[in-house]
Amino acid sequence: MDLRYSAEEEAFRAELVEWLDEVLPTVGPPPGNQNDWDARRAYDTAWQRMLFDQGYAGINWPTEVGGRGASPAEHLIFLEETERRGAPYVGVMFVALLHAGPTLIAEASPEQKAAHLPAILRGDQVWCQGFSEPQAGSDLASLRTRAVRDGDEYVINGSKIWTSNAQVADYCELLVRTDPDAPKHKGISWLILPMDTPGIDIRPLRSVPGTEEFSEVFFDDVRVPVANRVGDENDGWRVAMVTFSFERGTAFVSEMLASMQLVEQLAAAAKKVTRGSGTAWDDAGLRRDIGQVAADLDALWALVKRNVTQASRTGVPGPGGSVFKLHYSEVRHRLGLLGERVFERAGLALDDVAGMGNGPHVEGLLHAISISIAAGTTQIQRNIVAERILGLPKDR
Amino acid sequence: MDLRYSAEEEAFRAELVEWLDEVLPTVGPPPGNQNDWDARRAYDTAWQRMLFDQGYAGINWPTEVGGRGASPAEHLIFLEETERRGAPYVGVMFVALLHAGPTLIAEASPEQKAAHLPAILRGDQVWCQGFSEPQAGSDLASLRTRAVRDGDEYVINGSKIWTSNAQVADYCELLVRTDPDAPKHKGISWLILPMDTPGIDIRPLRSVPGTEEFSEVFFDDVRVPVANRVGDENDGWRVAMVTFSFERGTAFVSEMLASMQLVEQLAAAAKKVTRGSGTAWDDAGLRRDIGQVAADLDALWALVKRNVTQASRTGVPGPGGSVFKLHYSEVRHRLGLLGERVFERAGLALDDVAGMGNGPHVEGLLHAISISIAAGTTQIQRNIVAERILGLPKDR
Amino acid sequence: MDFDLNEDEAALQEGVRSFCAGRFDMETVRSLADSAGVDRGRWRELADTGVFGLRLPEADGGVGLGLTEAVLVFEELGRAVVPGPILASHLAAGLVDGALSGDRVVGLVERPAHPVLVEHLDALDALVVVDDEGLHLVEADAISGEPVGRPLDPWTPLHVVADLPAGQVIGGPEDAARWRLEGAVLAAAQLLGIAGATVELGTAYAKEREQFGKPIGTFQAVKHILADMLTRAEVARAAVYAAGVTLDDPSVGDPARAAHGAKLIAGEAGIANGKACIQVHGGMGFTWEVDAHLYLKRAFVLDTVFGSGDVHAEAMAALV
Amino acid sequence: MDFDLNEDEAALQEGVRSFCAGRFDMETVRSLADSAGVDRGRWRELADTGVFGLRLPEADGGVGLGLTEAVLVFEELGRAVVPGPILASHLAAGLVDGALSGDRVVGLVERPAHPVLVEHLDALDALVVVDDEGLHLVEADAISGEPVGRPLDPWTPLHVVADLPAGQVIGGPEDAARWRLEGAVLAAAQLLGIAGATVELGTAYAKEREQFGKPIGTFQAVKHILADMLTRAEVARAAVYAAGVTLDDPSVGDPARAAHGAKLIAGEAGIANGKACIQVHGGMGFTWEVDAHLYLKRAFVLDTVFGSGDVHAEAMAALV
Repeated sequence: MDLRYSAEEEAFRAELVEWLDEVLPTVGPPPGNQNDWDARRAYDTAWQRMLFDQGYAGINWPTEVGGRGASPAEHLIFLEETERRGAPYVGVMFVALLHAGPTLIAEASPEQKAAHLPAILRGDQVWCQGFSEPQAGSDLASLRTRAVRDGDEYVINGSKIWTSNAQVADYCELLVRTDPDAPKHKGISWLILPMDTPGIDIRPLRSVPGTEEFSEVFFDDVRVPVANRVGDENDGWRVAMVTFSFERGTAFVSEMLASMQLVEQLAAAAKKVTRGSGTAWDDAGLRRDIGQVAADLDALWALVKRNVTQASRTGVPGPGGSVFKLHYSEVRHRLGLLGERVFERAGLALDDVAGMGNGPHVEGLLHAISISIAAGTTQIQRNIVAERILGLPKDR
Repeated sequence: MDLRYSAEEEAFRAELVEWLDEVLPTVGPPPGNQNDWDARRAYDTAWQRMLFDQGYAGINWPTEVGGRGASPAEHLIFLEETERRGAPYVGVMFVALLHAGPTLIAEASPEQKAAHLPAILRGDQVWCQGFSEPQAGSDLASLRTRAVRDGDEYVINGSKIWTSNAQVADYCELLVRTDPDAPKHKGISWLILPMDTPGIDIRPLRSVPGTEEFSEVFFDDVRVPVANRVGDENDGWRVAMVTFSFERGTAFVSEMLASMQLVEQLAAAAKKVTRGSGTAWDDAGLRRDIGQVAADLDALWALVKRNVTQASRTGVPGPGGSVFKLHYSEVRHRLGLLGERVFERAGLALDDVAGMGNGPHVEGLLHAISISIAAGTTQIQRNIVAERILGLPKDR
Repeated sequence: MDFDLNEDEAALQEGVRSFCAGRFDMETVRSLADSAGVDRGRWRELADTGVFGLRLPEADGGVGLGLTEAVLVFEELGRAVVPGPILASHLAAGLVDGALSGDRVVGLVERPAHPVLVEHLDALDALVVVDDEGLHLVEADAISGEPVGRPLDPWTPLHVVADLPAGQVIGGPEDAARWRLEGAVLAAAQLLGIAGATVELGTAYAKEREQFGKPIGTFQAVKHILADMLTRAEVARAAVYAAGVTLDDPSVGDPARAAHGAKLIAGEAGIANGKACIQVHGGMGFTWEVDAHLYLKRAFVLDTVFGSGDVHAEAMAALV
Repeated sequence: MDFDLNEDEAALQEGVRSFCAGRFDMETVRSLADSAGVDRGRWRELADTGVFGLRLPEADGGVGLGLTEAVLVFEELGRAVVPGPILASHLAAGLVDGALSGDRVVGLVERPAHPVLVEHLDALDALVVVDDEGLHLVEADAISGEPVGRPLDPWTPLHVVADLPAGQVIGGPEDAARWRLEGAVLAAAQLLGIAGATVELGTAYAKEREQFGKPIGTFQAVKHILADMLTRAEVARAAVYAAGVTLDDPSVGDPARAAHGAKLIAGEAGIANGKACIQVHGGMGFTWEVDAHLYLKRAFVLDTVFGSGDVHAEAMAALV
């Protein structure tokens, strides 16, 4: 077991840090209005272009397709240093870089790769995801959006939900039912849908924090060339699973690292907040609870390194991602509640009050609620751990 | 809503307290050796006889069968005052007074009642319970112990487990399978088994605290008169359910009240235990955790009063007992862990160390483990609450 | 001893529940975010039902009931997530002109606090400041505050008030102590209402929503979340009802202990059940349109009113 | 960076595991309750495998490995619930004559403590007292103690020692500080072993035990208990392994922070998983014959060794 980074990896870090220190002062803050999607696209794709120009685009993508081909350790260094320095997040490029792109790399035709991968890396193509449906949440494979073959085209009707960035996406990775008579996992296909195709209606969904992070997307006789299918017809479930195996790897690492900074900020705030004749930090119980969250986050960071090591040895991400997510969801919620205890009444404001720094904590409190739901609920993750790791029998 | 006791109820309390104050000084401590069942029987039945002589035997049994016929409120007063004053527990009389007796009252023939109820009330008859089997725990109705009719007798083969007091019981309330071909709930009968019948083998089971609180009981061609059956043949499941509806009412109230005293003792201990330059009580987090357990126990006591009120209005105990037990199990475990934090290394001893008073807390820590298992595990109780109170659909 | 609702209490509960269902249905409640949580017309209707004057003697224009009954009323107001300074106006009725009739909307704020955050300031006519010295009445137009851009609960807007005017003394230290205890119990009652409402909302969804070919309430994982929610709500109910009864008649227990325990337990039940209700709803629970978040956000607000969990746990410890 | 076992480490782990399976099978372990947790023959076998000299240089008769490897060894000893003062004798090897070879059984006790409770006193030849001043060696026959009638863990007998002899100074404050940190990590490793073993024991039972016509591991309620157990064990594993590596090479992190976090998390995982393992077993879990209670009882003991959870959480807070 070795936690040291190699000389090569440290060289990677040094080069990255040097560049970040040089360019980050020139990068402004992200758009203040979370619902201004055009501004968000412009900001996030500009950062992607800067990464591209410097050779950091597609950090973990293979070099053959234009990626950096960084090792898993280098990928972690990249996440760690960008997070530590407050670099922009992947933002609207998330689906393209972490879901659709890797799927195309693994499954697409040479023509499809050429049409999309370079453009994604340059920040010229934004993607969204059309997987979930109102009736198909945890039971994703029960999706109903229909694609009926009509010559060289599929004609699509139905709707998707929880689609981020739909308003500014160029393409959508879309799961459709191409064989309604087959068993539910066997009749699904994976399509590349240009978002400017006629018949697409995007309706933003307001979420609990008040932002419009997701949309519902409706399809009314939307026509997509059969050539836009990735993989065989009715083989889309397997194709999609490729995406999922990527999704569970490092998806929450950036925000987990951000949570570590939140703990430090919370401890600092507790040392300033008045409580009785002293500060909140005088309270041994509160101090210990903060220490406990810090210990949990340290452990999760170590767990990420174990998961990445195992993925890198075997070539496939293991189920450690479910273990990570189960614990991270719980810790993140606990951190949110701790913030409420430190800030008391100021914990009722999403914006900073009297310079207390409560804002990010209260934002985090609401965000934490989504972590135990998004990308596989806590209940589904426990099933995965019990059945895939422990080998407990499935019911039915 | 009224928490005041009526003048009649307060008169009941005054009379009880006067008697307890008079007789308790004459009652010695319970036997020190938990595994000396003869001594335990002698001690517990002597107390039962004292209760009988004073008119408190069968406190909630109807007067027609010789009980006190006390109201539910008086029953609570009885539990509260006997607990507060450290009176002996029901002990080996538990099954007779709280399980078998009430079942006989509800379901037995006049002859059966006459043979048992007066003797139970006097403390002359000790009962044990033969319901659970090694293969039939949460799924009690899958029991396999067979009773085959042979003339006027049933011939019994099989075994039971978790039988308390088997070594000193005169009778056993026994569930047997009389029709192996019927659906599992439909082929069971309820028998009165004299424990001196040939063919019974009792093997004590050592439990986690090291005591022999339970036994396995084996039956090898044990012959029981058909006249000892209570209720119809194959109707024993329904008969047994009568017992269960009693079991969930007040079974844990005495020990819950004892837990309240434990919290007070723990707070007192924390004020004495050295921690740094002060005591453990200087720790705000520990203080709050103790305060929280006290609040939970106060709430549970109030919940008992609600449950008893509802049972008394409707005539049947409601599912509030499951709610009580779910929360009590959790609080009792939390209290046990709190004790470990207060006593630190002395929390590793079941006997008092250096006069710290750790013993009952560490005993309680181990006892708490059984509460979430005995009389319906936490998992089964949650099913009961979800299905019977909330009306959620059964699986299958 | 008869520790469940009697006929009058059941009728009162039913009455408030149907009033809320009719006049504070969820659509109405949602619309109140646009007017700092208060609509003057609806506010007077609340006053007319006797919510504010519930515990004033009939001779003074009140209903002449006790905290036992007020607990039932505030549980229903919590269940309906009725916004606005209802607790403050209830406490102030009889002490502050216009509070009883609903003609004037009266808020409250506790001191010391760093910073002082006043709820619903834009909707208030007057504010009662509660501190160790007593109760102080301040006219709302004498207060200048900085609005909080995005309150956690959009139905509970907040202003940061740097300098509170001294105001007029309308009560001494004992009055402030009484407000704190009664206020804690009534906030606990609202939290209980939230804890109960979320069990109902979550259970209804679990019966109706299908995944893997059956209602999700068939799965033990969902069943057990809901069973734990019901347990929290019922334990809180016992504690809160007992606190109401005990404050009315201290012969049955220690009012302070009952109040601290009730607020502590109901606060945790409200927050935990709000979170669990969202979890049962899955992704839909994280949408604005499903009501689950309203309960959770209000629970966070109410938990800070007259002391959050830590404060009451500490107070309980002092009484063990 | 390569944060999983390399070939040598895997071989070491496998070696200790099969040694324990052969020489410290559960029947043997159970029998050790009769000899204060120590059988001299088995103790020398332990010494012969290099458990005590693992981190001593080969020139001094040791194996020349680091804490990284010691963590793997102590995880296996924890998994097998091997009783006796193994941690003390490991720390004392090279410093106290006979500890390395197993000829002398060396225990340890921390000071200040009120009262001082010494483990395994009847089996000890010598005792190292660890306090802020340093390490003090006391011959066991110079110690008089009052035996505790019923220790929580019958395999860890205790004596109350009212007056500890001053003993011979064998280390200064830095040595004591190092023992505390290393000892915390190795106790955490044993707790990790317990956390992992209980997942395996519980999972095996859930696959085999049938209720309602199917293995209980089919039910989500049981599945989710076990999934949470595995999660606790894997999080603890990451923390404990990282602590071993970090103490060996402080360039990769803060050793103190790593040690405190590991002990805190592994202690909770060991206790919670021990309890959950009993719960999965239902009534059988509460019997002496099922091994579940051995793990839980040992976890309670190990949690108090070199500081229980509260101590390490406080220490973590100071480093945030």
